[in-house]
Amino acid sequence: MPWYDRVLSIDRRWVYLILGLAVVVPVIVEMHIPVTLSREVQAVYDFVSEVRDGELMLLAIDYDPSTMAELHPMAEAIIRQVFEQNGHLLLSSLSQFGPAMTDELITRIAADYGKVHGEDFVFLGYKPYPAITILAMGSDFRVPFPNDYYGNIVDELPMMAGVHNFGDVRGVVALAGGTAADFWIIYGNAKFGVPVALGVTGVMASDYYPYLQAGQLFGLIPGIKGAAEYEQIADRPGEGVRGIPYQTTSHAVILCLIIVTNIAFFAKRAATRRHSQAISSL
Amino acid sequence: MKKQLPMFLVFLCGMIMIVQFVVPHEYSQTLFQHSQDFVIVIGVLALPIGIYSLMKSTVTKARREPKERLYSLITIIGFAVMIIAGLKRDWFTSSTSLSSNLFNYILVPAQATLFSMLAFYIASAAYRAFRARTALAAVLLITAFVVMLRLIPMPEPLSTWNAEFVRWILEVPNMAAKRAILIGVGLGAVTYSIKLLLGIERAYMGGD
Amino acid sequence: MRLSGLFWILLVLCAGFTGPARGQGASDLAPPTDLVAADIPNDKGHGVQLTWEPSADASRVQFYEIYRLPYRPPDEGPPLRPEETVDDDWMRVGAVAGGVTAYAQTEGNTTIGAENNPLYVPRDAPTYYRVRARAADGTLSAFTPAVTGIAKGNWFHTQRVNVLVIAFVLGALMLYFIQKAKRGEKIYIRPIPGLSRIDEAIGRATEMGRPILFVLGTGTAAEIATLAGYTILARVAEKTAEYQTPLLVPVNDPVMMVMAKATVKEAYLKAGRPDVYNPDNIFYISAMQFPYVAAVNGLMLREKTATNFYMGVFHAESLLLAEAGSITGSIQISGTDRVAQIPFFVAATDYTLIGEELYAASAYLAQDPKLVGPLKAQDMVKAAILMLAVLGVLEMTVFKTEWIRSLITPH
Amino acid sequence: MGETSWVDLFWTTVAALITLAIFSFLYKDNPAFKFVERLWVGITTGYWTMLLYHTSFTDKVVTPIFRQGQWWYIIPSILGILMWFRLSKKYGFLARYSLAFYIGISTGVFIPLTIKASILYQLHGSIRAIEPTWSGLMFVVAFLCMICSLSYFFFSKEHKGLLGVTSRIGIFTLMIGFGTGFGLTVMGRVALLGHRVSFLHDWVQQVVGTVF
Repeated sequence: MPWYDRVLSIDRRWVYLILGLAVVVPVIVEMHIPVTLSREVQAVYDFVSEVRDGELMLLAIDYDPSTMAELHPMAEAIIRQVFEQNGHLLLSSLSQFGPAMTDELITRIAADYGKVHGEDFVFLGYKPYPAITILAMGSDFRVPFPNDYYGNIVDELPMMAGVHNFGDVRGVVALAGGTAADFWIIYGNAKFGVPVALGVTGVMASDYYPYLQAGQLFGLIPGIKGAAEYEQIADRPGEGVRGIPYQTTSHAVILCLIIVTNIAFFAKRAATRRHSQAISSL
Repeated sequence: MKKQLPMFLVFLCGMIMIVQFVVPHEYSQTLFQHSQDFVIVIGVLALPIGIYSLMKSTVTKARREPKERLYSLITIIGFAVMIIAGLKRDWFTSSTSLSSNLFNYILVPAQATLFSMLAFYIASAAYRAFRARTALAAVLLITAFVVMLRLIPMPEPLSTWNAEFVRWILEVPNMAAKRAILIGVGLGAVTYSIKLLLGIERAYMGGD
Repeated sequence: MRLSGLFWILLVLCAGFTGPARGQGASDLAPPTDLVAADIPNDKGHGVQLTWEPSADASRVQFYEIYRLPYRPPDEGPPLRPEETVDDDWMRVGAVAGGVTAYAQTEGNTTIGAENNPLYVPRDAPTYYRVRARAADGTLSAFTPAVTGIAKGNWFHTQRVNVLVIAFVLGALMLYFIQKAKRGEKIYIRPIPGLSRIDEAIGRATEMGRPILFVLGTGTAAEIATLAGYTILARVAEKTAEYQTPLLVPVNDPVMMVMAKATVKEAYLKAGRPDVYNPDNIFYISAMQFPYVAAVNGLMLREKTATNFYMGVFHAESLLLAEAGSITGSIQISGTDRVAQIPFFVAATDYTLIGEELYAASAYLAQDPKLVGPLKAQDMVKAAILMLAVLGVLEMTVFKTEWIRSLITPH
Repeated sequence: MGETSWVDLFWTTVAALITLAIFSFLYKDNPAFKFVERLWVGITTGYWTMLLYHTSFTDKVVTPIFRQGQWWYIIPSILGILMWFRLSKKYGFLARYSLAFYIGISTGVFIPLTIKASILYQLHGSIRAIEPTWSGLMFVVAFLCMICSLSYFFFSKEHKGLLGVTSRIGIFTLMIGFGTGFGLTVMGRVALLGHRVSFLHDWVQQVVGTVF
């Protein structure tokens, strides 16, 4: 078998192994690589910096542990920023696996800043059917969430006095790992006109640029790079910044794989052509 | 008759909800909220059929193949343990209960791991599919290549050029493509929905 | 005695000072005029729109302050009327900058927590408003006379007509072309490669004696793309019934399972082979995306499925399924409306129905006039949309007006 | 490294073993993966059942009917139960009423909202005045690319002549879009993998630290 055929038909497990090494090595050996900043991330940061001294924003934690690696750093940076500015936070979850994770996150960070549930922040909990839940929140948060995640009656929470629907929050930052992002645009922004920014996974990011340009979104944090940017703007290095080195190595590996496969492909094509020319010249 | 009445019901419910969209009155809002609740309730009450189906296929497999018995038993034990561990709402929401341990140490890592395997699959798919066989394939692979390049540190001005170029791709051709797909999908989905309401598409209803 | 006299003098003085501030005495700042309170159109009925003419001293006005009589629930007595109130009864609702001469009050909640909400705007009942001007130095004008606004629940949202028009035109064109097609007029439809391969893929599975897998995605039965998958499932099931090839349909939603069983059973009946139909081949696995995918991946490898169909709503699992499927060397045909997942299906499966093609599939598979007609209608509306877009851009560039754009503005 | 309790270590080890079992599927299908797969299906179904029971079932069935006297919630409850009749041969048709209701409402809500959000919004966003600037030029390019891409989706006309040209440009534009989507995704998937790897790394350190 000529070399190019061997390269083209290589067992996929070799590819897995190469990529695995490209991630494992940088995780164990620590490195630092800076990132470039973008407008859409800055826009989210600017919005969150206005949520201070009792101002209220809705942070929708609509992802679950499967996309946690990309979205958790964003949630952490935003929650810390709001608490530092003494802003108020309303949290909700539209992802089936999200609530336990959100509870862990908010409890941990609130303890760092001495913030109290019900006064400085309220975690409403989870409801299935994201579209319907968002629509119901548009009439009153109490419709889908008569009780919060911990079973308290929402009406009895001091922070919720006079807070009824999207009209009472400065805006929504939705961190979403799935369709919830679309629902925030279609139902939250289009139906109720609440300003929406998204934090999404890298894969989803390219879908939301049209909405950004159409003005349906005021900001966008795309994937782990966006999280790293946010952390850099907020000067709060965390998981986002730490994630960059193995990103670089693994991207490099995939790029090399594409180059190799194409070299082999063209070598094969050239060889086949030579072969057929040789036959036709006979 | 067994089929006509349900088809009429589809049409009626659909028309009511379309009309609801253009009626801003409070009564219409109440109707909307209730209709959505109703859909949720139907969905929730259908769950027992799902559980029945799962258990049936699990038991059938175990009966047929002795090698499957252990695996089937595992599914049933997992299900039963989780039900018992979550019987009370407090157990379900507390962060130290068995229910939350099962969640945090079995469901979460399993999910995150399967998801992370996509990194390997992407590399493998790129290796096998990104070969410039045709002009179209070449465009696909070159775009993907350029977009991935942005994470590779390069000397200036190359990295700025690349960043600007990726931005251009995102805002011009990528956006055009996404917009076209969105409009197309929207139109196709609406046409399909109208066919559903009119009873032209009715595969899901089945026969008598 | 003298002390109390002093007290009275002080009180009068205070009243003299506070008087103008409450808008009772004469003020040199002219009040706004012609206050009108009207129902806000296109709402559910808890909003009043106020407009007024600017004060004669418009240049000095810093704010206009809007006041209203608070809402009183029926069990606490009849609604307040302006004649029987004093200034203290009025509540400030809000203020707008001097240049603005309009204000909208909307409030649909009767209570705040356990308290009554005084700012509630009742439907079909009067709410009283008045407005005054405030200068930068704190001088206040007199109030305008009180006006009544009655918020009404509207029965038609005039700005949403555009949505109705599109739905109606599309529906009407569909019916028209269906009639036309029924009369025997041939409607051309261009080939879609993925669809013409379906029969071939089923045939291959039959030859190899291996089952076919049909995945309806990880959406719910309430999503239209999922339902579009059923049309293709029906066709595939009909073929597998003919060839007696096992068809496995694992689903992730109980409602979807009920529907899939109905679809497949009907297809087997249609093919005249109800005897080969095995309801156990359509089974529920898990409502959750990843355990569902893990189980389907296992299924592919263990059952060695020869052909895999992925039709419906897909999320991150698109590549997980497609890659596992390619390990066993299956032929894979995919289709989804999810923009983010199309690239992976394009890269990792043999044929992909891109977005709208998924919905168009039924017309191709059946060649039934009832299904081909709508496709033509859909194309007509698509052409109209393209025309509107081009005309809209030309209009804005050449005439600097926004008539077309305003027609299609979503509300 | 702080003191780790044995209970913590136990659960973390469970998580690590599950992680490894699933990764082993990359090499080939094996009993460990199959074991985790089946366990996972059982546990999630249990979790999902209890989640729906505590949230939706309590809030939307029990509370309205039995505590708030909103009797009309009995209607969807009956419709939901009718779905069970699909399992019966004789009364299977009853499930159709529930389906009809379910599909009718979802479709009816879907039609206007999709026209609004998918068609009108995108159309509205793509109409603006052409300015004689660089960004104006780019707008024209994007606009034409969009029109060409949409023209690819014409089904009832042969792709020849002008439509042939535009649909060809359109499919190229679509491919650029797909390439972009693919390229942007790598980051997220790798981030997840990095997370899993550092979890395993921490676990090894924890085991070494506790046991020895």
